[in-house]
Amino acid sequence: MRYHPHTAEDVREMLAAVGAESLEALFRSIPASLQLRRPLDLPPAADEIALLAEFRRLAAANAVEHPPFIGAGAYPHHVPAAVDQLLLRGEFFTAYTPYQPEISQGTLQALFEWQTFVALLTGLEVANASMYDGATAMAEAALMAARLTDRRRIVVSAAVHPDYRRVLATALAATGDEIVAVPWREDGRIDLAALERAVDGRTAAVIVGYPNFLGVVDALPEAAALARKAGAIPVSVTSEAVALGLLKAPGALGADVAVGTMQSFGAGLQFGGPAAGFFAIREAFVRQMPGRVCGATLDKRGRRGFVLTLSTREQHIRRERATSNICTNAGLMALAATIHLALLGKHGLARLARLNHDRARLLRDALGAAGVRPRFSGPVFNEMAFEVGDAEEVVARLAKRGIAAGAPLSRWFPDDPSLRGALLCVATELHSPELIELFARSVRR
Amino acid sequence: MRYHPHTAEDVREMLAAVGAESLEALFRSIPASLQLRRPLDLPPAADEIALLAEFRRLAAANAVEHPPFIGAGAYPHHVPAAVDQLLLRGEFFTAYTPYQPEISQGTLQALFEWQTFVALLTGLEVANASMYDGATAMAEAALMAARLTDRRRIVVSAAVHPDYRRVLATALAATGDEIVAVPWREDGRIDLAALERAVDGRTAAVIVGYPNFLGVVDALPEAAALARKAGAIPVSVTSEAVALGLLKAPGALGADVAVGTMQSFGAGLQFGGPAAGFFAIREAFVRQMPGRVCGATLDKRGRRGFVLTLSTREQHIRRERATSNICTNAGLMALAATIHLALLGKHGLARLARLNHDRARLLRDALGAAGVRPRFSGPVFNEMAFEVGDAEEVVARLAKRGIAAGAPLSRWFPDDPSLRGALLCVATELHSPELIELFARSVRR
Amino acid sequence: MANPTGWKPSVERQAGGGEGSDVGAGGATRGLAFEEPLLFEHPPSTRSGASLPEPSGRHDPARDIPPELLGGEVEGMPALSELDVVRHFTHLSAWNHGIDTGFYPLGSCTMKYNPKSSEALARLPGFAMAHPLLPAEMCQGALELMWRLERALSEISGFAATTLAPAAGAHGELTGVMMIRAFHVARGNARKKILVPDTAHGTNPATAARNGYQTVEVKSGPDGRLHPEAVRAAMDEDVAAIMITNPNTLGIFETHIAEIAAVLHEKGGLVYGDGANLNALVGVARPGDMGFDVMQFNLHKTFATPHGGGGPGSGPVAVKEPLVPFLPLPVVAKEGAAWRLVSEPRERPQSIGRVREFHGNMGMFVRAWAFIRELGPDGLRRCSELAVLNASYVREKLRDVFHLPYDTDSLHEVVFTDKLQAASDVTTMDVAKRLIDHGFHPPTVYFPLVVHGAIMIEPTESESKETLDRFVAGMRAIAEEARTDAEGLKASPRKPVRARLDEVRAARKPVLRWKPGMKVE
Amino acid sequence: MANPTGWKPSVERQAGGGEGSDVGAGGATRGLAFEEPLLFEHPPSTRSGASLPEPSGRHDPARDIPPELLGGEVEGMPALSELDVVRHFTHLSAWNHGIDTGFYPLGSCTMKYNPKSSEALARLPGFAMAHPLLPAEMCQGALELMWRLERALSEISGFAATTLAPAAGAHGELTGVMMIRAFHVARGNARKKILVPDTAHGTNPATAARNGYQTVEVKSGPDGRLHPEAVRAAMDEDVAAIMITNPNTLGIFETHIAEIAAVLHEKGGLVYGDGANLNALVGVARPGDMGFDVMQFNLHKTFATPHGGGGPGSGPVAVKEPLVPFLPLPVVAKEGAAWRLVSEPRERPQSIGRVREFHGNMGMFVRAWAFIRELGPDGLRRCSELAVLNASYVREKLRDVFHLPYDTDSLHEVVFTDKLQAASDVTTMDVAKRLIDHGFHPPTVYFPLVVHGAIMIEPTESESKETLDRFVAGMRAIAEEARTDAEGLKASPRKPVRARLDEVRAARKPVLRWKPGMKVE
Ligand SMILES: Cc1ncc(COP(=O)(O)O)c(C=O)c1O
Ligand SMILES: Cc1ncc(COP(=O)(O)O)c(C=O)c1O
Repeated sequence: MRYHPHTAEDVREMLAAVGAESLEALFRSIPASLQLRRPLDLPPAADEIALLAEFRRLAAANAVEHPPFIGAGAYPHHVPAAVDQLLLRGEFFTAYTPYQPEISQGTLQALFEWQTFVALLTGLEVANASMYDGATAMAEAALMAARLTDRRRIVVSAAVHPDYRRVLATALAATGDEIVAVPWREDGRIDLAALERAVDGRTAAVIVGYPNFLGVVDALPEAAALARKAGAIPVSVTSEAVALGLLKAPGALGADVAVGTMQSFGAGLQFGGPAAGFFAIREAFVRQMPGRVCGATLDKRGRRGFVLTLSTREQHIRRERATSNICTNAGLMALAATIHLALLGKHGLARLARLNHDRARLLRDALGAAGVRPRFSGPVFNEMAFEVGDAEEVVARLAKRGIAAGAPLSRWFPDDPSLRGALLCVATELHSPELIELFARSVRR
Repeated sequence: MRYHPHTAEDVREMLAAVGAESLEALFRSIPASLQLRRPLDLPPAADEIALLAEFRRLAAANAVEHPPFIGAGAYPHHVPAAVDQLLLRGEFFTAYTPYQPEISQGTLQALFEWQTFVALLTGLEVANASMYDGATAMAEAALMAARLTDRRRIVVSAAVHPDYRRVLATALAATGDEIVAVPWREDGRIDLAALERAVDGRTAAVIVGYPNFLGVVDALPEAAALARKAGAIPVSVTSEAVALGLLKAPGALGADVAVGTMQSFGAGLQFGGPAAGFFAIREAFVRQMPGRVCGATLDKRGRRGFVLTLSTREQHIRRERATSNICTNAGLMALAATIHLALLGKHGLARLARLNHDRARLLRDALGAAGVRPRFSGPVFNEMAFEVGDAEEVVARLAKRGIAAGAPLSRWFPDDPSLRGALLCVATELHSPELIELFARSVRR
Repeated sequence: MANPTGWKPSVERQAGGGEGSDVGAGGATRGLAFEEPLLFEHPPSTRSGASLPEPSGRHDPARDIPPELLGGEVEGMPALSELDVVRHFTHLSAWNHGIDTGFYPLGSCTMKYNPKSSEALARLPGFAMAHPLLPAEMCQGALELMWRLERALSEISGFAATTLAPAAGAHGELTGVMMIRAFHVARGNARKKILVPDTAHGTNPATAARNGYQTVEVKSGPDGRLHPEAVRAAMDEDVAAIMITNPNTLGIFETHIAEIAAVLHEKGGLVYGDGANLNALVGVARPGDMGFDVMQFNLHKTFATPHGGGGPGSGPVAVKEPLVPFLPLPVVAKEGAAWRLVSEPRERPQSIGRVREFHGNMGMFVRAWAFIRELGPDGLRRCSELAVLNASYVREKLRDVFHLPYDTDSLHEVVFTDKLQAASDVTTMDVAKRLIDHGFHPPTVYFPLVVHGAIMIEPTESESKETLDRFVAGMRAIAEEARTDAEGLKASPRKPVRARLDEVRAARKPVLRWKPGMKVE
Repeated sequence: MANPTGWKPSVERQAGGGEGSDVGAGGATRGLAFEEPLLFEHPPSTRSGASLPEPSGRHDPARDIPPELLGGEVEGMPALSELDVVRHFTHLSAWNHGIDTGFYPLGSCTMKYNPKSSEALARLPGFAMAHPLLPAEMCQGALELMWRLERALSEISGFAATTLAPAAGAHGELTGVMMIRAFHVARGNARKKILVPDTAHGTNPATAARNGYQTVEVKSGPDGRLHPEAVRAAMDEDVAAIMITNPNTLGIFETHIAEIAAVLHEKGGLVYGDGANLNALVGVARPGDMGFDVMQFNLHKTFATPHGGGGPGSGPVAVKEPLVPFLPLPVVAKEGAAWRLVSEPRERPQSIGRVREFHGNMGMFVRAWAFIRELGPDGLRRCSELAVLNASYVREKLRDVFHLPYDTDSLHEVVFTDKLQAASDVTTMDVAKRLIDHGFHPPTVYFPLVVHGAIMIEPTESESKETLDRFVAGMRAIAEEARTDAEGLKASPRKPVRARLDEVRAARKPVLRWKPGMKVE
């Protein structure tokens, strides 16, 4: 076994040293009745060649020839080759949480850079070292808001990603905190009048998608203002962070907390995970922030360096009084996003965002030419819902051609017959004009 | 342009510093009449996404679903994933020839290890830091033998890879040295009687394949003895170095020089290149050896380290009196082979070689069951010629099924009608018993 | 300390070269490294490392995005060429210690070798480029892999079913305790308390609290084990569950686990297993056979998915039959010869719901399944045997120079303390930092909290006897040095690009991001 | 020297940390590194890092391989686990300086950035796993790529056709001169001599000799250029060719090239172009337009394929129409919409034959073609413009502190000498070694031979003004140090894992491989 360095001789010598007769004897502290007396019922060992064949077979059973026209929380983006080759450096991916800063400065400086990127993109002051994903980041934001305000009602736009809202509901099941959903209007933006009614002195947070699940750039400034007026914390949620290269930063529009996922940078799709959730806040909230955070300091010789800090918030110190129970986060994905953002840089990010905006317009026009119209009239970035008649039928039909057509909104809103025809589609830098044309023709038939 | 760091401002400042008005002005030393006054006629620049699409299209136009049953100088072998991930470390692949040993100890120690592997596998005393490939290594061996013996006739078995022999002929075109080919016998081994007749006091070298081009483990000991008797240098040539994990080392059988390619280790097929040629000799020849060589020494503080050495043989010092003109060799491929051999290790190499031997027997048996017999009766390692009737027809037919059937010997011996049916096939660890069965059935029809 | 263990091939008698140029027991010496500014500290420029297609130019964002929402370029972002970026991260990486660099006996974290083949497999386009919402017919390979992994984990742990969704161990705990809560709620009463042994990892009490439970600490006995009496004393009908790590964080098997489980079960409580230490048990014993009702895996520990500098992890949760209805969504179902995701609450009305976006960390599933497939049943058991052998060996070789607080059999890890060094005022932290100069990643320190000055060593099965012998030599040299040169020892580490960092300063004046003109003073 | 250029963010006033802990102009400092024994110095064991299928067990080699040919395991081979091997090479790599680590102005070698995307493309299975002898219908993609690259190279250089076969620059020279010889032989007389300027790279005379030609050295003029009169004086009907590098190895354009070519052509000689310095000219001027008849490319220079620690390279050779019949085999031909390899001498009877196995270094073709495709015509020209700009800038910024032997326009590289340092006994070698402590790879030194103590700097277009400014600062600091502290300077390099190595010892008592009991003393 190539991963097991022990020779028979080593085992003998080591057993002798520890005074055990056999490897079995090492487990004598486990009561015999609790020991497994049979081999595990698993397929027999495979060598690397067989492994490769088996996994190639599995991978080939996923249709990925064309970039999918699906976004809905996971966005098909090009990840430059340099990102992955740097990630593959063993010093990065085989290290763990930088508990020993002197030999973890690589991870730590990269995390500090990640935190800075998150802060810059969100227009907020502080960010943590990553969360599991966007949905759990949003749930943590709600919990933090409840702690900060000492209130127990979370107001959330119905146009926030439905799965995020489900995760929020799961997370709040134990706390008894209340969730109030505010509907969207015909243009796909939050109904501000309904929001105004929903927000009051019991509201801890107001959560709005930016862009929202329908692809619409929601009325974040107005929603944030309403929240603030009621003493609630305005929270923005972003799944498609490329949008932040074109739109104003949520922090600049009044959000005090911005959460979401940086999946669009460096992660690729990976069937939904992993990617790095992000969590950005106003500085004042920092002692209530969940998760790890990296800070700058000096070493004994006065040289700048980085450490994990403010750990008294965390479970390993504070235990049941911690701000969250998170331990392992999504470090490598944060690094991936950091490398990708570093490559793009200021100008590249803006270009990428404008290109995505442009491609979505090509998609809209191509589908328009095929007689298919957008479902919502609000402003969009690179994703929008189209009215296609029977969305599931379109998806099934295009699947046969190897094209992933989009996400039928009825999957999340099965009880709303008006959404039967709504197909949520994205176009990014990966969708060439030719592919977009092909897609539009195929939707049409 | 992501590879060009110069901003317009930088260019301006730098031009000002050097006192040039424009970038064009930098080239004023080139007579205007010699300057190109039009853009190059090349396709316009492609972004990384377009590049990937274009190269995927090209790559997809090569049929590689199954490992080929072709060897004939390039052997399909599994390269462990670890090899490539280590090769991708920028410190290895973006360095050059280790001219500055203090910051090239990684490359140098690896070369020293490569030289040791080559010496161990060939059973010889010294090896150089790599050659371009097996064919040029063989030509260099012939030239070295001529220098060492001051003789001008190279005797080479006709069963040495025909392309290697052609390269030899090309190399000797200028020297006027003579090449004498010695035929093989029905069993695929060199005709020793003919060899004895061919070798005399004018013979500089006797070159034998081990295994030879027909896959046959040739009569190296006898041939070497005949060479030695005549004062000629016995040279063995190996294209399938995995064989050296099963067979006796050429040095142990009397070869004074062993050359060939380590393509089987770490390189993969890559449509024929690059792979590292190897060159191993008896110590006595070292001052006549071509190419770079790495040696151990001490640093100023008495610590062991490595440097390129014996460079007075080389072109950059000796110029027209150098032992060869080689400069850039195949360093990274030598490293790849070194990593692969390190992973295999003593036991893994022996297992790999036995497995290849075994798979070739499965192939022989499967084809035998289909009524197809080996063409030569001599001992073989993992490759052998089969008598299939019309080899080109079989190849064309299997190509339609995406199977690369083997190499028709008539391609190299078009004038020998007896070889029309001979198909040279290999089976390695990549050819599963199931694939071998499929192949045998397909050959049969 | 000049090469105490005779590390070769250095010729250290003439080594010189200033402070820290000696050769540590793990081969550590000093070499060329690079300072590297923050990405944001490069001068602003018009550079970019991006390579992108041109937009059509026909669609100006200003035409359809309201001006109050339309931003410009993000101020402060760097502007670098691809080469700048490559050098930046190449330099950064060189400041890190990873498993690929050297021994990493970080207790409780199971820093075993991360197979390179898994990295290649996870990058197959069919996995890397699959959208999580692909129609089922377009992602059968991904679903099949998830299903097979789920089945294998259930078999390995001895449970009925496993959810793959949770993103890490602590997330698995959260999910597990949510299911426990849902189970009790379904029986009419969520209950109020969760018992947590004093040896527990911080995530356990934090998880309990996060689910609205009050935690009740249960003291372990002088043998480092939890005793049924202590549990019984704390147990009542308000207790929803106990959270037990087995072997516990001292590396000691909870011998009384079956009896403890019975104590819980008797009063309707459930037993949660923190599976972080499963590497001691694979193929040897199954938590499901010991009385556990729920347990999370840490695929990034037991199943060798890379730790990635702090994640991503993956924390699947296995449950006994009665808890199956509460599993979170989605669930992979096999129907005939095809697989599909069950995502709709309607199909699983008792499910606790979603715990994260999409279906889990597929990237980790691919690697974990590759590990399970390559090792096979015997190989997996062998992992645990060798992991325990390695820890036992280190324990034996160091017990005369470091204080062993619990002199009883331990399994895959062993906990020492700095008690014997107290006289010379040398602490666990000093020992840890000195190990860096030897070339080893320090063990986990000051955890578990029940042990004063804990030094928790988990070698894993990946390490050879030679490596362990070198580590032992390093530790012994440090013990010796503590007696003879405590001051010198406290000046460590000397070799890395940074000396000891001032953590107090970092917390007192937090600088958590770059800003123009940022200063750290 | 503590941070002469104000490198940030280090706070060097308190740096300390012993010798070599200061921060160089290129950011170099010291950090943790690892000693690593030779693979063969690990104790023998039964380990292996291999993962292989089991043989059928039905075929004992002893049954069909004669005993006198059958070997056993290879004595001396190492026996290591995969992790051992990964750590070994990870440690080794850290001792290297590459382009990814820092500035690498190695003159004549064009150490430009090697795009990461090229590495990804070359690894597409369709390229990486294609057998060179696949039937043409199974390898159209590979053939198309080769054909397109061939066409592009011919266009870039201004020649009629290009062979891709040669494995490196020197191999290209060999091939080119073989064609020249074949050309003359076809005209009845191989001729006897080849003219080689005194600035030529060593491969030029070695290549000429290798082809049976006597080399005649032609002196360059005081302006560093070759003059028609000198060539004319050496020219006669016995001269087969002249080998010219343009710009030459001083970085200076051979202004008289057209006239020199005429001198050769007049007497039936040919002009060979050593294309190693093509990076100065792409899109700006074409050797084919200047009178060259044959020229080799170094794809690993001009077209950014990685240098790989000394190779592999790729050295295609372009020729004018009259030499086309002599191109080596194989040749890629396009026939209708399909491509095929012409490999048979019958089809190209005048071909010099094969120069290597198979068709060339395909791995390099993929990368070079990717580079050409990504840059496009304008981008390629821009490479040369910026390469020349960079070299000119460095020249200007250093000319007051280092002696510039030829004060005339140079292009993509510039040659200085150590003449101004002679007074303090500081040599080019000392300057080179000191640069290492700054974090820069030294330039090419002591070449070309016509310049005493040459320091040949080729920055390439990949480097930013900031990097050049740092390098300039480092060089200026060294010039200053030569005056003030020559002894200290001579003790460099201090930062790498090894100090200056004893090359004389290496050559006097060669130890060229490991053997049991190997000692270096
Ligand atoms: C005993 C124990 N439990 C739980 C955890 C939490 O696991 P994770 O970090 O994957 O969230 C850890 C991780 O270090 C642990 O050691
Ligand atoms: C001017 C010159 N010519 C020829 C060569 C030989 O090229 P290669 O090393 O690719 O064989 C070199 C390489 O350094 C060179 O600089």
